[in-house]
Amino acid sequence: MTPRKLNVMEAISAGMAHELETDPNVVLMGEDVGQAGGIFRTSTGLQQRFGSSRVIDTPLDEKGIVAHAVGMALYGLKPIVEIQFSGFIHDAFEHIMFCATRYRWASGGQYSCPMVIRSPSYGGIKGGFWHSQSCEAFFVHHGGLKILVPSTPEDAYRMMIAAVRDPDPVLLVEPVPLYRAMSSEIVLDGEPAEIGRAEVVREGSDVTVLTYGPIRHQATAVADELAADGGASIEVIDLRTLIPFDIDSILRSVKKTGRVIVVHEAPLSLGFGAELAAVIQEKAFGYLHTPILRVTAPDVPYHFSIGDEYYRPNAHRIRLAVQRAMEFEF
Amino acid sequence: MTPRKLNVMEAISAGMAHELETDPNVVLMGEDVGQAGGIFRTSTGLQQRFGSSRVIDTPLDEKGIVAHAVGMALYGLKPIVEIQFSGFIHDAFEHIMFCATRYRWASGGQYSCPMVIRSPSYGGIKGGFWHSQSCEAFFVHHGGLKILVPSTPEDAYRMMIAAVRDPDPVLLVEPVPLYRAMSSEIVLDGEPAEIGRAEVVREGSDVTVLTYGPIRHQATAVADELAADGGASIEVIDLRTLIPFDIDSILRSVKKTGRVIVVHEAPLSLGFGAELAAVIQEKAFGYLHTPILRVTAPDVPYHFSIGDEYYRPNAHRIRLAVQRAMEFEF
Amino acid sequence: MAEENPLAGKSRAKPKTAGKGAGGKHCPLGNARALGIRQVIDAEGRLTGDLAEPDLDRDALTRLYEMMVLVRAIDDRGWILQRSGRVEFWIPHKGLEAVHTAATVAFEQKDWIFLGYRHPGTLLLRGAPLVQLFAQFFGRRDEPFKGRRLPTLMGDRRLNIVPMTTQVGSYIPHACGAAWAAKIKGDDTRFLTFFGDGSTSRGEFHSAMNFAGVYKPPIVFICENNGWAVTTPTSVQTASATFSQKGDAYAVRNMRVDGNDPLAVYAATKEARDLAPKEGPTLIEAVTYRLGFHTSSDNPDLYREPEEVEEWAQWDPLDRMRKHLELKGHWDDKLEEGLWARCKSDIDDAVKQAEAMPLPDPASMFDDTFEEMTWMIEEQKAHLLDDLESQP
Amino acid sequence: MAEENPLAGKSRAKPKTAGKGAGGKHCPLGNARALGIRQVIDAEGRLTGDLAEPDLDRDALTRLYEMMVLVRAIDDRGWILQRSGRVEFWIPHKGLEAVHTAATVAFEQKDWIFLGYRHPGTLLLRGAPLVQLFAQFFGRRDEPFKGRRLPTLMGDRRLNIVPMTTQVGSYIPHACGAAWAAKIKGDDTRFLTFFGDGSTSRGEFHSAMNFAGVYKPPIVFICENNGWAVTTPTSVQTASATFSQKGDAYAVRNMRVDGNDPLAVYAATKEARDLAPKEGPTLIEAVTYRLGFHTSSDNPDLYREPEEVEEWAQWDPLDRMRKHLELKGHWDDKLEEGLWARCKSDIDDAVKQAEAMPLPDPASMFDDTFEEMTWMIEEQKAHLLDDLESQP
Ligand SMILES: Cc1ncc(C[n+]2csc(CCOP(=O)(O)OP(=O)(O)O)c2C)c(N)n1
Ligand SMILES: Cc1ncc(C[n+]2csc(CCOP(=O)(O)OP(=O)(O)O)c2C)c(N)n1
Ligand SMILES: [Mg+2]
Ligand SMILES: [Mg+2]
Repeated sequence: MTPRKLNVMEAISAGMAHELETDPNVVLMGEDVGQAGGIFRTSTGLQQRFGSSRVIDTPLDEKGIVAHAVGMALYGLKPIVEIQFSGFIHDAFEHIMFCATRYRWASGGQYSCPMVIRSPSYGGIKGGFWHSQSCEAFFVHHGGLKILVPSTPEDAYRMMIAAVRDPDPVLLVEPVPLYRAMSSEIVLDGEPAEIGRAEVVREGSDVTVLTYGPIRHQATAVADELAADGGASIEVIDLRTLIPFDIDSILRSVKKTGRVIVVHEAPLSLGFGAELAAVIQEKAFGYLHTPILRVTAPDVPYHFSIGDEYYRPNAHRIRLAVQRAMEFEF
Repeated sequence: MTPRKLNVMEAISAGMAHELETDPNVVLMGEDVGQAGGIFRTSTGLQQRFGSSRVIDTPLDEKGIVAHAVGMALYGLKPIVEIQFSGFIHDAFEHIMFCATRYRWASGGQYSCPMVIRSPSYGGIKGGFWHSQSCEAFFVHHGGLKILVPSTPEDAYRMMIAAVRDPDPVLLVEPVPLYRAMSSEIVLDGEPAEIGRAEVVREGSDVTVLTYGPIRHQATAVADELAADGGASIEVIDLRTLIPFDIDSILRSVKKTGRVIVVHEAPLSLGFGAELAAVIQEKAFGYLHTPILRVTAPDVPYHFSIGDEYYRPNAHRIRLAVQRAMEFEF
Repeated sequence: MAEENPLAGKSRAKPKTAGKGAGGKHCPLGNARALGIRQVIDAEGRLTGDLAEPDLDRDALTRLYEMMVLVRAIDDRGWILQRSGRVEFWIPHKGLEAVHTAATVAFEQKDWIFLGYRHPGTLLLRGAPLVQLFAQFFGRRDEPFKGRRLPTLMGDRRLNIVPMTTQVGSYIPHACGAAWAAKIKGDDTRFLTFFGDGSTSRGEFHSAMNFAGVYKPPIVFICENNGWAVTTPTSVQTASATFSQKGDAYAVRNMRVDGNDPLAVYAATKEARDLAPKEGPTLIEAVTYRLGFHTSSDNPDLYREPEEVEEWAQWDPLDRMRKHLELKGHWDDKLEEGLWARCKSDIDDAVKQAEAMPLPDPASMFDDTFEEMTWMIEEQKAHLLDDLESQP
Repeated sequence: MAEENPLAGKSRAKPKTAGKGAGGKHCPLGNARALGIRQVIDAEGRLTGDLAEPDLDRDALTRLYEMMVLVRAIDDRGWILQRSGRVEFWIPHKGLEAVHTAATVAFEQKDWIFLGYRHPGTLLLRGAPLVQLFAQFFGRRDEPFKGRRLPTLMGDRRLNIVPMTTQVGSYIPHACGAAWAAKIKGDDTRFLTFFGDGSTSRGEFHSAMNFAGVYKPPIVFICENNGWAVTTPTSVQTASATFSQKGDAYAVRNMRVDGNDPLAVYAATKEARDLAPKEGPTLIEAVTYRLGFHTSSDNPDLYREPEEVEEWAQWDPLDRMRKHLELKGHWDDKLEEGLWARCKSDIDDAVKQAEAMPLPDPASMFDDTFEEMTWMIEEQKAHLLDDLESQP
C-alpha cells in the first residue's frame, strides 16, 4: 500500500470512511455532517458515498443527537456522533456520562453502547470561549468513558478506527487547530491505534513533559530547541489516551528524570494534570526531585481577541516551567 | 437569642426561611418544593408562609428549572433552586457551568447571576447510583462556581445564608445522610458562614486528613479513636468550601504533619482529591514525608444493594490509610 | 338490539352505579367522549365507548385480566415487604395495571420495550419468572442487574426489555434511537416505551418527538398520564389541555385513551403498532391514575384530597375488566377467588425463594464498567478488596 | 376607493411585478394567505395583506426604513472587513433586517431584549453609537464586553439588551425566566427574544415554552425562521408544518407572520406586547430568509440552490419597505441616495475610530469571573502575568 499525504481533517475523514466501508453498522450523525460534509468539511463526500441513512443530518439538538445515538448503539448500530464544537457538548453531558457509559453496568452487562463522540476542541483559531474549549477533563470523573486525543494525522486516522471498534463509548477529542495545519504520509491500511498507549515523542533525561493534544507540538519544539542549545534534556510524552492513561510509560520516564511538567490547554483546576500529579506523586514519591508543575490555561474563559496569544499555553510558558523545574531547590 | 436544636434538614430550612423573610427578592423553586415542602420536606411550610410565587413548584425539568432561574437572577431575583437529587443535576450542567457562571464575564461585568443550586448528595441511604451521587467535582474545572459543602447543622444554616447572599452562583452540596441523623443547637441569628474558610475539626501532629461532607464524621471518629488508643495524632480538616478552598489552613497543617490523606465519597479519578494532591505537592513539596493518599469511592457507580457497606468510604478505610501513611518508607 | 346485549350499554348513558365516576370533579373518565378520551368499555365493563371492541378471544381476555390481578397482588406484597423492612424501597403501581399489560399484549415478543418503573406485568407477560422480579426487588446477586439497582427498575435482554435509566424521561430518545436503528438496518422490529406525564417536561421528550417526526421510526410512545409527578399535578406540569396533542407540534400521530380501560389501550396500541412500519411513530396518552403512593418514601396526604382517590377508585381497571368478563360470561366469583389465591401463593413462593438468594459480592461492583476492565479499575478493585479483607 | 389608493392593491390579486415571488418554488411569501403567514404589505409594498396596517406615522416609518438600510450597510461592510482580514469573523444578517428592527420598535426602551447574533439594529435603535458596534466587531477593549466575544454577539445593559450565550437557543429560558421574575416582582417590564428555526430543536425551547404556558410571563418569543440552520433546512429540523403551531403544545398564543414585511412584524409584535401583562406569552414565527452566508466560514454553494436565493431576493424587505414608502409619498430616489451615502460615511467614521481603539490587556481576562476575585484566580493571574513579562 502506498502512503498518502493527509492532513488531520482528511485523516479523520479517511478513518470514518474506512469504518463506514467495512462495517455496515457504522453510521455518522450530527449537525450539518451530511450533505455539506460538516462545518469543518471532515465528512465531505461521505453522505454522497454511503447514503443519507448512514451519514445523517440531524436537528440542532446536541442532547437529542447523543441520546438517539445511545439508543442506536443499544440496538446494534455503531454511531459516530459529531458535536460541532466541544463547547456545545455539555448539553449531552448526562447522556454521555450517565447513559452511554452506564447501560452496561446498570443492565448487569446485558446491554452496551459502543459509540464514538467526536468533540472538536482547542484554541488558536480565534474562536472565543465556546469554539476553543478543552472539554476532556469533564469526562473523567466517575469513570466509564474512554478518552482519546490524537495530535497527528496518523493518530487521527488510527484512533478513529480504534474508537469505532471499541466495545464501549469513546470520546474522541479532535485537534481543530491541526485540522489543516499538519499533514503527513499515512498508509491507509485500517490498522487501529492501541488504546491506552502513550507515545514517547522525544527522549530525554532531565525533565518529563506529559502532554496531549495540539500543544504537544509546542512541547516538542521546546525539547528540540533546548537540545540544540545544550539546555535541559526533555522527554516529551504524548499521552494520546487519557482514560485509561499509560501509567507504565509515565512512571518509567518519571523514575528516570525525577522532574515532571504537565502541559495541557484546558484550565488548571481539576484539569487532567491534577489526576496525573496526584497519581505520580503517590506512585513515584521517592523519585521526584521537584514538585510536579502544571502549565495550563487559567480558570477563566477563553478570550476572543487576545486568547490565542495570552490565554492558550505556549512554548514560552513551557520553557519557563522547565527552567523552574531545573532550578527548584527545597 | 436562645439556641434551637435543629437537624441538618431543619437548619437548611431555617436558613432558607431567614433569607426569604429578610430579602423579598429571594425565591425558592424546584420539583415538589412548594405545596408538599420537597421530597425530603426541607421546605415544609415555606410556600404556605411566603406564597406560591416565592416558593414555586415547577415542571419536572432540571435544565428548565436552572435555566429559568438564570433568567430570574439576571433580572434581579435571587433564586434558590432545589435539584431533587444530585444524580439529576447533570441535565442542567451547561446552564450551571456555562451560563450562570458566565454571564458576568461574557457581558463584560454588566450582568450577573447570583443564585444557589441545592444539590442533595451522598450515600448511606440505600439509594443506588442516582440517589447517592457525589457530584461536586464535576463543577470545579473551568472555574466560575463557588462550591460549599456543609456537614453540620450549623454549617448548613449559615452556608445557606452565605450562599444566598453571595453575588455569584453557588453550588450548595447538601449532605442527605445527615438530614435527620445529626442535630445540634443553633442560634438562628442570620449570620452567614465565611466562604472559603475550612474548619480544623481535630488538631493533630502526625497526619492531616482533608475531607468534606458527611464522611468528615467518620474521619473525626478515627481521629478520636486513635487518640484514645494512643495511636497516630490526626488533624482533621473539613474543607467546607471547595471553590475557593482554604489553602492557608491546608498548608499550615501539611507543613506541620508532613502527611496528608484526602477523604471524599466521590470516585477517585479527578475527584477533588486530585486537585488537592496536585496543589499540595507543588506548594509544600519539601514538607511531605509521604505521598498524599486518597480514600475515595472507586470509579464505578454506587451499588444499590451493597454500596453503603462496600462502596462508600468508611472509618475502616481511613484507618488503613493512616496506617499506610505512618508506615511509609521510601 | 343493543339493549339486549348486556355488553353494549347505552352510549353516553350515565352508568347506573358508577357514582362520582360518571363525570366527577376529579376523574374525567365519566366524561371521556367530550374530552377526547377514547374508550371501549365504561365503568361497568359495557361496550359503550367510541373505540371498536378489539379482536381478543376469551383466552386472551382472561389472560390479560389474570395478569392485571397478579400485578396488583405484587404491589400489595411489595408494599408490605417494604413497610416491614425486608425490601428497601417500593414504587407502587396500583391502579396502573391496565396500560402496561394491555400495551405489552398488543406488541410481539420480538419487539423492543423501553420500560418505566411501574411495569412488572411487561416482564411477566414476556415470560420472566416471578422469582426473578422479587430477586430484583431484594437486590440479589442473581437477578439480571446483579443487585445493582433500585427495586422495580426492571428489564431483561432475553425478553427484549430495556431497563430504564432512572432519570425519568431520559430514555425516551434512547427508545426512539433504537427504533430508528432498526429502521436503518431494515429489521421489522417495532418499539414501545412508557413514560409519565411528568416526563414530558424534560427536553428528552422534545428531542424524541422531534426526531420521531423527522425520521419516522417504528415506535409507539405511551404517556401514562396518572395525574401526578410525585406531588406535582399535571396543571403545574404543563398548560396544554392534553398530553397527546403535544404530538401535533412534531407532526407525530397521536391519540388519547382511557388508561383504565385495557381494551382501549390494547386497541390504540395495536393500531399504532400496525401502522408503525409505514406511518412511523404514534404518541398515545393513556389517562389513568396512581391510586397508591408515589414511592414508599411518599406521603400523598400532603398534596392530594382523599376524594380524588375515591373517585378514581370507582374506575379501577381491575373492576372494569372483571365486570366486562362477567358480562361476557367468562368470569365468576369462584374464578376470581381462585385467581387471587393462586397469585398469593405464587408470590409467597417467589418471595421465599428470592429472599434466600445471596447478595452480590463486593468484587462484582467492578464488573461491566467496560467490556474489558481498564488497569485503573483493576487497581482500584484490588485496593478496595484488600481494604475490605480486614473490614469487620 | 381601494383601487385609487396605490397602497391598497387587490387583496389576493397576483402582484404584477412580483415575478417568482408571487408563489414560487422556494419562497412561500407569494402564497402567504394560504399558508397562514400574516402580511400587511405585498412584494410591491401595497397594503394587500390580511393584517391591518399598523398605526405608524411618516416619521416612524421612515426611521424604521432608514435603520433597515443602515443595518444592511453594516453587513456589507462587515463582510468586506472580514474578507480583508481586519475583522476575524462575520455573521451576516442580509435579508433579515425587518424582523429585529420592527420588533424592537414595537417594544419600549425599558423593556428587556434577549438578542441573537444577527440583530445590530436593536442596539442602534436603542441608542448605541455605531462605533460601539464596530468596537465589538474588532474585539476592542472599550466595547461593552471588553473584547471577549465573537463579533456580532452584542448586548448592553444600559440599553436593557442582554447578550446571547453563544449556544443557540440556550437563552430562550433565560429570557422567559427574566420575564417571570418581572412578573413576580410586580414590575411592568416586558420581554422580547429572538431565536432561529434551528434553535427550536433544543430542549431549551421546549423548557421555555412549557414554563411560559404554566407561569404566563410577559414575553414575546420571535422565532426567526430563515429557512436554514447553517446547512440544515427546516425540513430536517422538524416535521411540523409551521414553527408557530408549536406554541399550541404548551397553550402559548402564537402567530405566523411575513418576516420580510416590517409592518406585519411590527403589528404582530405590538399586539403581543400589549397582551403580555394580561395574557402572557406569545410565540411569533417570522418567515424570512438569510440571503447571505451563515457566517464568514460558510459556503452556501454546498447546500442550497442559487434559484432559492434569487426567488427570496424578490421579497427583499428593504425593497418592499422602500416601495411602500414611495407609494405613500414618503420617499424618493434622492432620499434613498442620501441615506446610503450617509450610512456609508457614518460607517467609515465608526470603522476608523473603532479600529484605532486598543486591544484588551491580558490582565483583564481575569476580571469579572466573580464579583470578587478568589485567591485561586488571583494566583493564576499573577503567575500568568509573570510568565508573559518575558514572552516575546
Ligand atoms: C430527571 C429526574 N428528575 C427527578 C427524578 C425524581 N423522580 C422520580 S419519579 C418522579 C416523578 C415522575 O413523574 P411521572 O413522569 O409523571 O411518572 P409517575 O411517577 O407519575 O409514574 C420524579 C420527579 C428522577 N427520577 N429523574
Ligand atoms: C448549542 C449550539 N450548537 C451548535 C452551534 C453552532 N451553530 C451556530 S449558529 C447555528 C445554526 C443556528 O440556526 P438557527 O437557530 O436557525 O439560526 P440562524 O443561524 O439561521 O439565524 C449553529 C448550529 C451553537 N452555536 N450552539
Ligand atoms: Mg405521573
Ligand atoms: Mg435559521
